[in-house]
Amino acid sequence: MITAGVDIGSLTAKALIFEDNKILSYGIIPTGADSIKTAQNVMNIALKNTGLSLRDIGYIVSTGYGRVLVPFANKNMTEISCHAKGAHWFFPTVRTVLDLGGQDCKAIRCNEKGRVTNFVMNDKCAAGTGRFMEVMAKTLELSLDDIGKLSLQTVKEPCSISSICAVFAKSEVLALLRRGEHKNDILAGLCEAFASRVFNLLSVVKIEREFVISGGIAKNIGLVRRLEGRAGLSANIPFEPQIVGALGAAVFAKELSER
Amino acid sequence: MAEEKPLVKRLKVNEEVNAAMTKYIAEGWRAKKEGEKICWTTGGGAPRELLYAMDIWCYLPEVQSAVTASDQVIVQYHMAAEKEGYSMDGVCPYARGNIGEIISGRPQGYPPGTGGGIPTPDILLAFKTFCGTLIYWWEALKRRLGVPLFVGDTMFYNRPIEDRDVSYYADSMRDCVSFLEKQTGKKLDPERLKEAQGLSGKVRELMNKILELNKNVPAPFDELDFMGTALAACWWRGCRKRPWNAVEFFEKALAEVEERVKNRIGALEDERFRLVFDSNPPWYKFNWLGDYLAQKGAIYVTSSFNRWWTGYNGFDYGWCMMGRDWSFEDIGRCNIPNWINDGIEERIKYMSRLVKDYRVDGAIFMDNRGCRILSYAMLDEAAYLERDLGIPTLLYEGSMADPRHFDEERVKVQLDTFLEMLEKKKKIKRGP
Amino acid sequence: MTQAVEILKSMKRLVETKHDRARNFKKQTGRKIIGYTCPYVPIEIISAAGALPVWVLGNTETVVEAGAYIQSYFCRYMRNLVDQGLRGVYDYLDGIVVPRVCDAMQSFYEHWVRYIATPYKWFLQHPFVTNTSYALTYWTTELTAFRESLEKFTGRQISNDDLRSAINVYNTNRSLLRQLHDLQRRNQAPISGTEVLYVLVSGLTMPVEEHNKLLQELLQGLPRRRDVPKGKYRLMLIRGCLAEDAMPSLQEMEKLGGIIVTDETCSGTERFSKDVPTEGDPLSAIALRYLRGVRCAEYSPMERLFEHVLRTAKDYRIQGAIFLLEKYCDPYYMAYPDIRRALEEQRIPSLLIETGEIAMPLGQIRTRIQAFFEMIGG
Amino acid sequence: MCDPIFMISGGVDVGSLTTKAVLLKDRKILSYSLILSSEKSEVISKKAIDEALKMADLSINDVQYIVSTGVGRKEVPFANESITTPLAVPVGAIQVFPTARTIIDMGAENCVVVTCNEKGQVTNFVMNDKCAAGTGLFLETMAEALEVRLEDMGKLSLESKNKVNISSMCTVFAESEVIGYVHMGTNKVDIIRGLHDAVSLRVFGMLNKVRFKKDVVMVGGVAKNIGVVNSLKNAIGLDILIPENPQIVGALGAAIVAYNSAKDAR
Repeated sequence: MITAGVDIGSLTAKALIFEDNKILSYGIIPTGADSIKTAQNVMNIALKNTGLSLRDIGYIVSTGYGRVLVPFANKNMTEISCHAKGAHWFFPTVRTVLDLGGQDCKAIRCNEKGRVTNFVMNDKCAAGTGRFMEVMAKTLELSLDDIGKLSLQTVKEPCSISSICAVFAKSEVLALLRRGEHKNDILAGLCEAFASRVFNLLSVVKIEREFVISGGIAKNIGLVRRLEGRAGLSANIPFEPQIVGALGAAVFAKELSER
Repeated sequence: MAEEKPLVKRLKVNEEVNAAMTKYIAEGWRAKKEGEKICWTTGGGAPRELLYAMDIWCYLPEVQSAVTASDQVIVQYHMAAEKEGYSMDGVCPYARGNIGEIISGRPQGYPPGTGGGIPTPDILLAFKTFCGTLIYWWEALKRRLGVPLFVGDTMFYNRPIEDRDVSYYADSMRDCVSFLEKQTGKKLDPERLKEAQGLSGKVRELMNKILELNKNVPAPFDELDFMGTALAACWWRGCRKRPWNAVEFFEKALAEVEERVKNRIGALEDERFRLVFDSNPPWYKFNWLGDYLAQKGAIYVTSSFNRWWTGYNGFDYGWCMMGRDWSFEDIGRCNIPNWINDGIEERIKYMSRLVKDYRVDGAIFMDNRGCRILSYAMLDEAAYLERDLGIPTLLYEGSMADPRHFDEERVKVQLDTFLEMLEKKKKIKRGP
Repeated sequence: MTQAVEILKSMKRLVETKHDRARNFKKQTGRKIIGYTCPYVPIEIISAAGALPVWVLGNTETVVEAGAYIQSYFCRYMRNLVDQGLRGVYDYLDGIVVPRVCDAMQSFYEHWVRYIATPYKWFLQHPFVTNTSYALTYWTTELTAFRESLEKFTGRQISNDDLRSAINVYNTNRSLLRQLHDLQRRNQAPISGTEVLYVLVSGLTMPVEEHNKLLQELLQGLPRRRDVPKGKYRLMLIRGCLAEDAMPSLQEMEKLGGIIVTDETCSGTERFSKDVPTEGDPLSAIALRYLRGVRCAEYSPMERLFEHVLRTAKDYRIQGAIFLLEKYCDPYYMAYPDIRRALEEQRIPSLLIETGEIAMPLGQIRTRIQAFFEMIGG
Repeated sequence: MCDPIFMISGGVDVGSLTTKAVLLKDRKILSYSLILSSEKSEVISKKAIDEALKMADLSINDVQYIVSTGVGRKEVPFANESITTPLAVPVGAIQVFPTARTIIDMGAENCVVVTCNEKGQVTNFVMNDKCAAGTGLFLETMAEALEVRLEDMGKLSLESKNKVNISSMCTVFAESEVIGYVHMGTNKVDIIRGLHDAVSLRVFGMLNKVRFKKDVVMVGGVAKNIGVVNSLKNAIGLDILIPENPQIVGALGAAIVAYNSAKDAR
């Protein structure tokens, strides 16, 4: 049977079509103000080049921030369970999953079945969320993708960013700019701060190999390298880290439909 | 430029105190190997004299955390504790630092030359003489280290101290003695305790003399700087062993200060503003703060903090004078009173006295997120000083031992503005 | 015979109208009303003095005026109470009684008497050490002094018989609450945690005799209740004071398929798990109950707290513990890591949720709770 | 070239988001500029003053005295003197409204409440604590989350019919709360109103701390947000005066201070 997962995140929405344990197709769009419409749009995009229509989908699980607002979903589940599930589908040996989402960051430990056995989410301080990096990218007038690369090309040494609050980090960055620090060094400092906070979360759930990084920020190479350095492990990163949640949802949909 | 002005003239004796502390920690590790008893106890009214009288090595995790903070290494300990769930907002930064230090194990060679932090305890002794945190903290230490704990208790004196309070303390002292005798297998020699109480009383007397001398203009020493010496008092009061006999440090300090007074030497070349503070200083910015103020001719001449156990609200520290016959009740009478454990009214009275007696121009308090019991009356004190005494007051945000709550740039703006306010006020006073 | 559901509804209403009821109570009876903040205040003495003891309860309103007196790093509970006081919400109180529990509560008392100044005030010097003979002696003297000051204020002698009857009626209340708590042990508890909260809180704001009547009816009705709560996941709630300010989070938990079957909170089980002995001198009996009978993250020794949490967790077959901790509540945060570990050793997972002024919005709380349920539910 | 009997003085306010410069001819505003603080303070402050000079058709040499203020005040090479924002703002406010005794300065990252005497001298002040609610950045972040323009927030909020309660004061939490409301399909204008109420309650708390007195003036970028101003008015039950250019008041104050110092110098 064909199932689907829809992940309405705070920044981007993803939908994924899934058949006999294969990914048929998926779509990613920015989350608009109207999440019901967003859900329909992203679903249509995913369906588009499969020649399928919503009617052909046997079971749909929604997840993410807007999970309760997906009208056509049969069930909703949290991004935590779905990311564990999705990461487990990509890498069956995975035991620790780090999901760096837009509004929050989660460290998840799971068992051999991809079931969550322990998890922790970041508290109010935003360092460690996609939003944080987005704010910083805007402040430095850079694209999100460049941040990672540039942060590895430090000119002097990484600036120290003391503030863990997104808002104050922003003004701290502006102050550094005013003092004429090089962008790369500021970025390096940001990624350091980011990495140390995120690593704290990981060590709360007790990091175990294999370990997977999912979510948009997994594309930030500067951050990934630093995390690997601290963990002394190399991270598995899915070819498209943003769809892990939607995939997990689709896998759950499959399991639920088979019950 | 302000920066070129000479900064604080510091007290020489402080170096000796620091050296002695390093030695005390190193010696403690050695003694522990040889089977001598190590005790972690609380600051304030805990009967340290009793420990010294029974030859127990006495360490203060509170002070240790202040030290790791001023050495700029405490945050890693905080994070270690926070990982286990000791909340950054909820748990006292001293406790977080101390527990985190135990969790993370001390990094090689830290603190420099101290043989790596304070020796691990065989005995835990907590006296609730001000904050409740002390009790929860020591209970947590007991669970973590599996070491016997004795808890002593005093009340919250938002009313005059009564005889029942004194005998309550005295009873817990007696109980404490038998606890310690059980732990050490030694009997307490009353003469030793009498001696220790005497030494302790002597320290109070000397400390009080020194603090009184800062009423001079210019002030002979910086109140922040004097904390270096005061450390000896809260650590080794009642200790007779050299080089940790606190009396000797304070005799030296007194001599040094009297000398300055005689020659009208101030801690600042050009003293322009006399300041008071309440609560704790930010230990990690300790010297920075003194010097930053000094650049602008401002100096802390007194504080509630250093006076916290010399007594200033009419309490007679003479109770513990050398040679006097003592009872546990007497010890209670001199260990219980403590402004930290006073109600708002008393605290305001206390601050007002300091302001008048020390001819204070302004009050700069750290709004201490790290300690609720120290800060709870601050806004009331500030309001009173401003409205009723016309003393400008500044509260800047910080924490005694968690640098993450301290934003240097913002603090600078507030200090600059405030000192400018004082400047204007002076001009107006002098008239055109 | 009234339906359990009806009684529960009426209790909810009682909570919502507590202030008006209190004002009417004064008008009609002419009796005094004394506020208190904590289960370590022996309310038996207050009601023996002919006054109505009322627990002053926090709500979720934003703190504004109190900000000028109490800093933002004191728990919302205390800041919020001072704020309510300043806004005259509790203008019907004739007095306030606060025990020495935590630093924040000391601060609350000091600010209350300074800025709200109810005619009667008493700070109960409760020993921090609960297991020594001299603590008991001190506590008994303290309560004697408290008794006398109340007599002076109300102008009425408190006889030992007054105390005894107060003890009896409050023991009844406690045993009724224990019976209710026993019902929650069942596989399909007939009452939800949110409903229990109203049962508990209503009792804190009304004459205990009336509350006893309601409880008796409720206990008769509940076993026959048809629409029992559906919750799947049996939870234990751990928190300082449990009042309306916790309601939003509780509702989330039970909406998402959980059911709170027991708790470790000041206004919950801590209040009713131990009776006051009925034989012997009543004041000494009260002193004993309110010293040895307490288990709180503030007092030493703390083993009692840990034992109780683990035992109840077992008795009530809970699948998860929720630490619903008020931000800046240092006693609980200091004990939290060890309690959590102790529970983990019993294979009981737990979830920490922080409430307070700068706390998580419901959306965030919802995600955490739902994920927690998905985890324990599998 | 200007008449030597006149006095030309300047004030530069290097803020965390914008830099402003004001030129005075005696106590009258000749010209002012406002640009984004996107570069080193040395550079940006120069740009700001040059722009003001160009408008007044003057050269830097015509300016007798320059005072800098704001976060970058120490990095303004051509300034003769630098003062902090809480000191500059009341001087400027008094110049615009002589009756001003309490000034609320809501800038990008800081919110300062100052009480002053008739000379514009500070008598008491308080800064927001580290949680950024009640600052420009807070509202800016929310505007982004809501996909509305910052400058539109004020009038949008006036259309609100029913109140939405923003429980969290933490910028990050408030943001996810806002997104939550948006996802639930809550009317944006109501959310914005909720945000404004939350901010003004915070400021009200600060006003209580300094024991504010009439007249109350609000300056800084946020003062242009009619929504915040209104809900603050309701909170304190007093009218709030807003200068025509609330953002340049700090720079204006600095310029006045410069004028006075130069006059003393003569």
